[in-house]
Amino acid sequence: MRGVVRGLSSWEAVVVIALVVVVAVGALAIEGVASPRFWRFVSLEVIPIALIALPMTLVIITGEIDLSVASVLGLTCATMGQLWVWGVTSLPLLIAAALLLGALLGAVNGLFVTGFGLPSLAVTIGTLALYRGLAYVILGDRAVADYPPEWASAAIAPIPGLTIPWMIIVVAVLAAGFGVVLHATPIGRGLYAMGNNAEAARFTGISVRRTTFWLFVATGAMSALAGVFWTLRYASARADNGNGLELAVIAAVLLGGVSIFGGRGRLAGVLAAVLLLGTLRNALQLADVPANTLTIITGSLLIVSVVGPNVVVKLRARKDRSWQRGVPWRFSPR
Amino acid sequence: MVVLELRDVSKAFDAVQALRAVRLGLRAGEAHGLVGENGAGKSTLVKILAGAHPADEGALLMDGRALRLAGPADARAAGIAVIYQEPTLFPDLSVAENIFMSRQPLRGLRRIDARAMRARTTELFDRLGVPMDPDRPARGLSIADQQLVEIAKALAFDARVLVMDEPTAALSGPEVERLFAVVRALCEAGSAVLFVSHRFEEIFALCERVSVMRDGRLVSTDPAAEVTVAELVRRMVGREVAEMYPKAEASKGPPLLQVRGLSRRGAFTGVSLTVHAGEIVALAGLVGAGRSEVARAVFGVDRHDEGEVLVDGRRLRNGDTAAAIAAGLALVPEDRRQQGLVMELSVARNATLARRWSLARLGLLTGGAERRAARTWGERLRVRSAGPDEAVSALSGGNQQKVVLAKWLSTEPRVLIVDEPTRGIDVGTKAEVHRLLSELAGRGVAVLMISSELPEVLGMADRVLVMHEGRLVADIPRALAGEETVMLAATGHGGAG
Amino acid sequence: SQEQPATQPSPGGSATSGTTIKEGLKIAFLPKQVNNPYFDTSDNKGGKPAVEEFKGAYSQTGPSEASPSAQVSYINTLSQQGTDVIVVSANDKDAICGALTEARQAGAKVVTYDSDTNPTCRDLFINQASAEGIAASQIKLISDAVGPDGGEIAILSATANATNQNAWIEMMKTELGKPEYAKLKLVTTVYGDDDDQKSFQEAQGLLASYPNLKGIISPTTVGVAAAARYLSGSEYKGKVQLTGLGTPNQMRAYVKDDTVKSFALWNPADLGYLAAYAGAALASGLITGKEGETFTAGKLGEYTVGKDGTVLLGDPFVFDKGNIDTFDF
Amino acid sequence: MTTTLARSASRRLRQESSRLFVIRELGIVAALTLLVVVTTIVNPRFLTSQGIKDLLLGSTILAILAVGQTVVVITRNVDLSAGSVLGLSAFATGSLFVAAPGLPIPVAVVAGVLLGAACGAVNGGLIAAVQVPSLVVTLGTLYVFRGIDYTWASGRQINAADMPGAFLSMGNTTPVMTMFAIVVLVAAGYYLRAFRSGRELYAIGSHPDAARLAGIPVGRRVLAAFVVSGALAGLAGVLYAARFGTLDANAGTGLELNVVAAVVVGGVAIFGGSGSVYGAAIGALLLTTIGSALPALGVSPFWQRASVGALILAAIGLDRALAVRLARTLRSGR
Ligand SMILES: Nc1ncnc2c1ncn2[C@@H]1O[C@H](COP(=O)(O)OP(=O)(O)OP(=O)(O)O)[C@@H](O)[C@H]1O
Ligand SMILES: Nc1ncnc2c1ncn2[C@@H]1O[C@H](COP(=O)(O)OP(=O)(O)OP(=O)(O)O)[C@@H](O)[C@H]1O
Ligand SMILES: [Mg+2]
Ligand SMILES: [Mg+2]
Repeated sequence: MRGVVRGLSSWEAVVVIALVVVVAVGALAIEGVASPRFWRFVSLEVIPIALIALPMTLVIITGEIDLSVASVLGLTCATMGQLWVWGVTSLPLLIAAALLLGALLGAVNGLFVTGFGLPSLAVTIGTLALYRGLAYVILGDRAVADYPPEWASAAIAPIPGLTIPWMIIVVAVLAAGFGVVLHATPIGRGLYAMGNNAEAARFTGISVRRTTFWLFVATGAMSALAGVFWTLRYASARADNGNGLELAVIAAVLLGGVSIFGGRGRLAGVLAAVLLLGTLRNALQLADVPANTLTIITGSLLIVSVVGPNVVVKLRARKDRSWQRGVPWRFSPR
Repeated sequence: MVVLELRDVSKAFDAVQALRAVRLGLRAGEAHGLVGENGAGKSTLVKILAGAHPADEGALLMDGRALRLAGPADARAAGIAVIYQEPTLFPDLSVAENIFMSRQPLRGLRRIDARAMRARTTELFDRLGVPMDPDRPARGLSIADQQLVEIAKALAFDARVLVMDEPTAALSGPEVERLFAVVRALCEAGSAVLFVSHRFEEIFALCERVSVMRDGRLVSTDPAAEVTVAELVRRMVGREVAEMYPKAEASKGPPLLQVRGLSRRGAFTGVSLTVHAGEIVALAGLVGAGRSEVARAVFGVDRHDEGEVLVDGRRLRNGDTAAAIAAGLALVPEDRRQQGLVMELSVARNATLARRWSLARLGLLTGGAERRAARTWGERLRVRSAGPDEAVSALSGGNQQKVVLAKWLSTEPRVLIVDEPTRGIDVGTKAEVHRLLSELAGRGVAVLMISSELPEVLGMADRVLVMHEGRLVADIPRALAGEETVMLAATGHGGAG
Repeated sequence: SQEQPATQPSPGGSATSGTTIKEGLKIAFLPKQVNNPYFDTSDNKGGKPAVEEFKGAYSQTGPSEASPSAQVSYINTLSQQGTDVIVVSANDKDAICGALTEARQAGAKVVTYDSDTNPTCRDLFINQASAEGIAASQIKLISDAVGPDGGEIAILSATANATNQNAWIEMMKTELGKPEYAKLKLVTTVYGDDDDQKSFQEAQGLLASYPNLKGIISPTTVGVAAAARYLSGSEYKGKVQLTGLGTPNQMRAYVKDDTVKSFALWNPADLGYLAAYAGAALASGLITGKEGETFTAGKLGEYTVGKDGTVLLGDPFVFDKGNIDTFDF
Repeated sequence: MTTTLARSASRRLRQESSRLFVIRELGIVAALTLLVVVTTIVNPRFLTSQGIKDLLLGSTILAILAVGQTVVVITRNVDLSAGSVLGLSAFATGSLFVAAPGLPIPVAVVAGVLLGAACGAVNGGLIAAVQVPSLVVTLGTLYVFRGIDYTWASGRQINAADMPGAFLSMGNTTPVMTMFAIVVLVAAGYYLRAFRSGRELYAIGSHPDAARLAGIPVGRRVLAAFVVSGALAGLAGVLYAARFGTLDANAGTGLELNVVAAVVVGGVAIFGGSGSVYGAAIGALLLTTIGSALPALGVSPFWQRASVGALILAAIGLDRALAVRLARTLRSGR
């Protein structure tokens, strides 16, 4: 009985179904959705979001949040651009530098959150401004765009025989990695415990601080990776690259059924949500739905993603247990 | 005459039938005791009286008239004050505001009269005979202090009906005495009191009548004078309970836990103690003496400022819980909700959280492995739940405590620290826990037991260490340990150093 | 066209040389950002009538925030829809190149207007006014306003990355090098990000930091309006001169209360109109975008393709108290 | 004996905590004064009557938004839609004047406030009725309200010329604007301190479940908090229209992060339960001052964003340091 309830009210399932429906309906109703090119464009668009959403899922499950990801992406692009200008022409070197920088920026977030025990929401609002600002300090009004064109074509090159870019494979592999860690290892169990009750986690020998710190580092590095892809795909490093992407990522993660209060959610749901948003947006664009309407739809989806499950639960639960539903934010360490 | 009456009240949580057609009447000027096994339904009954749960069937009557409780507010309006089993304070608000929340004394234009509020708070705590700063935020209060604030909260509005769900679980002798004095005064003034507890001596000390619950049924109500503990226990558990404190003499092995000159600013200073294999050492003392803090520091949850902790001769890294566990240390903490359990997770997850690494195969951990491990221990401790996938938040207080025990016993520790291990646990399970502890000691585990219950301390311990205001003041061997010697030391008067 | 746009090149794609513009051409305007009044005018009041004149299918689409990545997504969509002509104002000179190239391979003609991309990624650029022309007029206007004694001037620009803005600013610097402007001294350039409030604060910041500031040039419609509003409400009104590129409707109030003596702009509607015709000419194979080719743009008359595929709309028009009431856009 | 110990301890504590409170507010004030002094020394014109006027005018809108946000944050919620509500209300005000040029100003103000309140009611209604996380819902409505705004404006722009001169001059005369802010601030501050329902907001934020058990109508209070926040955002929108005169659908985009930043910098706990509107208002003033001080200091425009980020981090760091001191004093006895 309880199993049934859990199964039915599991939001991931709903998202996956929604995705399938959108694809099916789109393919039938909208000319072009069925075409391979459509899926090429969709995948190119979701790659950066997916890359950042992977670690973000873990971060939010532990009850933290990182709003600075888009700025990390921007700063990475700027740095790569500047290095290129300074004559660093080896791609591997540039990528290595970018990832290193990303990890470093993540570490700064992690330090503020774990070292000084500050709420991550506040910290990363600060670094959101700081990192973006540094990107402007580095590049100012310049746009570095004289990369060798073959880099761009390499970044978006399709899998032989398909139209889907090969980067999707990278994303898939990373997703599998994150998925296993989160759902099938002791570490993952620790993350859920932290998200629900940090103090109990500490009493169980989970070093909450260290884990949180490394999660932020990972998020930084993955954002940097997204930054690398961004730079190469658009062949243009600018200070404002990826501006505002953080909301898109967080929207996807939440739509995927991850609880903003931590402790609940699955990676599968998040990936489905990322795809759902990308597909929906592109399909509706093809159907000449104006951007303004798209904005409204995105917002509504987000609201549905939290209202939906609760309504389902409410309908099922004949007995009122609301008084003991989980406390919204767990006690902040003070 | 009967003030508040329950008529055939039933309540179910999904699968679990928590209350079955319960009839109960609370009389003015009378304290009514309520006992029952863990999960018998006591707290559920309390929450229905509090308006926190709606009853599925049956009716509430106040002065013979039907009483509708849409929510806690209605219960308060009807003059029902409730002390819940788990403290429910606002950590950011001052003690005074916690006590008077949404009933603050007012002055002109319905503005809050802070001065009056503070004054009445101080007055309340003087009645309880404990010092407490009305302006101090509730955050950081020890469990005991929290419990005292809860009591003050209930006393604050002179209720016609006072319902207390194990209010004394966190308290020790003196506080309990004062609480009872106050409650008796309330009864004199004509209030009706419902008192839930697992401590029979308290029940008999306070209550005129006693009711017993079992599996959601109210099986009996008698005048306290006419029943014996043994009788009550039989009705609760449905069987004779074995010898209460079966501590077998174990051969004392080598020292496993050594604590040397441990200090933590603001909590305790210069604590040195040794626990040998096969030994059960009790750490007694008044509430707030600093026992839990010592335990936390030893286990590495808190960092200590001075001193060192050795397990089996090897020094533990300061503030490294993982290392402590690896070295074979285990701590069953005093606050199961905040420290012991992850409420939203399943019984299985909680029970295996401490040994998730050892359960993993090739670094991978499967739900199946967790459930299997959880089941074996769940059965051993008779955890009452809908199954390993049930969320612990749905378990009764005592059953939650059992899950915490399972969580740590399953790690097969060499040194086991238990902080109030039987707090809120029914007699049957209590005996079970005690048997477990002595069995572990028998198998050469070193046990350090923090407890506020003297009988437990005296019954179980090979040695009794006594703390007073953050210092170890006495080390009393079993032979010499008695009510007086321990209490004297605990209150800071002499005692063998 | 009902067939797969991906595989089939669209009607206009094959450059069969004709003499008249084909009917039923799909012409899509892709501004930097929808919800922007300037582009509303250029597209819906200029492009649309033009497309209707030659019986094409007009559409305007685009992101609600002015970012290159969002624009790329729309370019992809347009090329999938088998659009014949994409008329785009680039949010980034290079970032949208890849997408534009793919679109052209799929058979679309690409015309940039207002803000250009790399010449290699498009067929034509409709230049509202040559950088030289704008720079010259801006400097002339501020110099006239400030008066013969000259003094310190500053520039309030749009976003730090705006291609056209930066080109103009460079030109203004060279222009200032001329002897007749020796007395004018450019002290700084600040960025209002084409955000009203930010521009407003930047204007405020300029006056706080440069006590002797005599004039501000804001070559962006958002910036000049914000600056004008700040000046007109402050003690600097009339003491500090302002000019720039603005629309009559936005500036009317400030020209009338003498905050601004005069400002310049081309007619955005004409820009869109010309872009539409240029695109149609390309798609109909009348021109290919080579230097020297000529085509007729409806009521605007004959235009010639300049070097690297640029078509010049003309010199900016100067608005002042005398003529402003005769305009409404 | 225990008693005497504890008593002295508590006395120490009481003095300590009150002193800390003072410092807490003072910390931000100090930062503010420092900034102003330094800037003035470097650039005397910063504090001319005009300079002061600019500061006060500039901070009014953010301050009002911050007050509204505080009321919500105190209840362990957050309202990310504030920026969009402001935009909507600003454009509505403009359109109102376009539609009915002769309209008396108070009517416009009331209309804006009501519109905002309505938006707030939508947020609060969802959050209270369905018990869903405010961060997600308001992130959703952030998109939805903005989308509606876009669709409504559809590229139109409302210019200074379309609005009555009296209205615009109201937006640019210090006394009037500042008066709005001060009235709102003092009213909110006194209400939160001196009235039961005000204190209940703190209780809800401090421990929602306990609040429910204490018989506090959590749903109603939270709803009210969001209505207030919405209404203030509406008011801010009207003032925005009056001050900036030029209105399109983009008014106030991205403002939400500034507001949250102001609140956090102002020492309001992001996890609810503590903090004051005064702190938040000072935080708003501080951020605005930074905004206009940096140009006045001749800081390169490219450095400004970075500096803002750094200052936010510094501010929350300071606040944290004080909180830690308070906690330490608390651990010693009752
Ligand atoms: N919120 C809930 N959801 C689901 N089941 C519940 C809930 N609360 C209690 N139960 C179940 O109802 C039964 C009675 O629980 P209750 O807390 O009343 O026991 P109790 O008598 O208070 O035990 P204890 O002495 O350990 O506190 C238990 O089986 C428990 O699992
Ligand atoms: N979480 C806490 N934060 C701050 N101070 C605390 C905390 N817990 C306890 N204290 C204080 O530290 C001292 C020791 O408390 P502790 O709970 O360790 O005493 P104890 O002997 O374990 O009593 P108990 O019977 O409640 O366990 C007391 O003065 C108490 O007020
Ligand atoms: Mg109970
Ligand atoms: Mg303790």
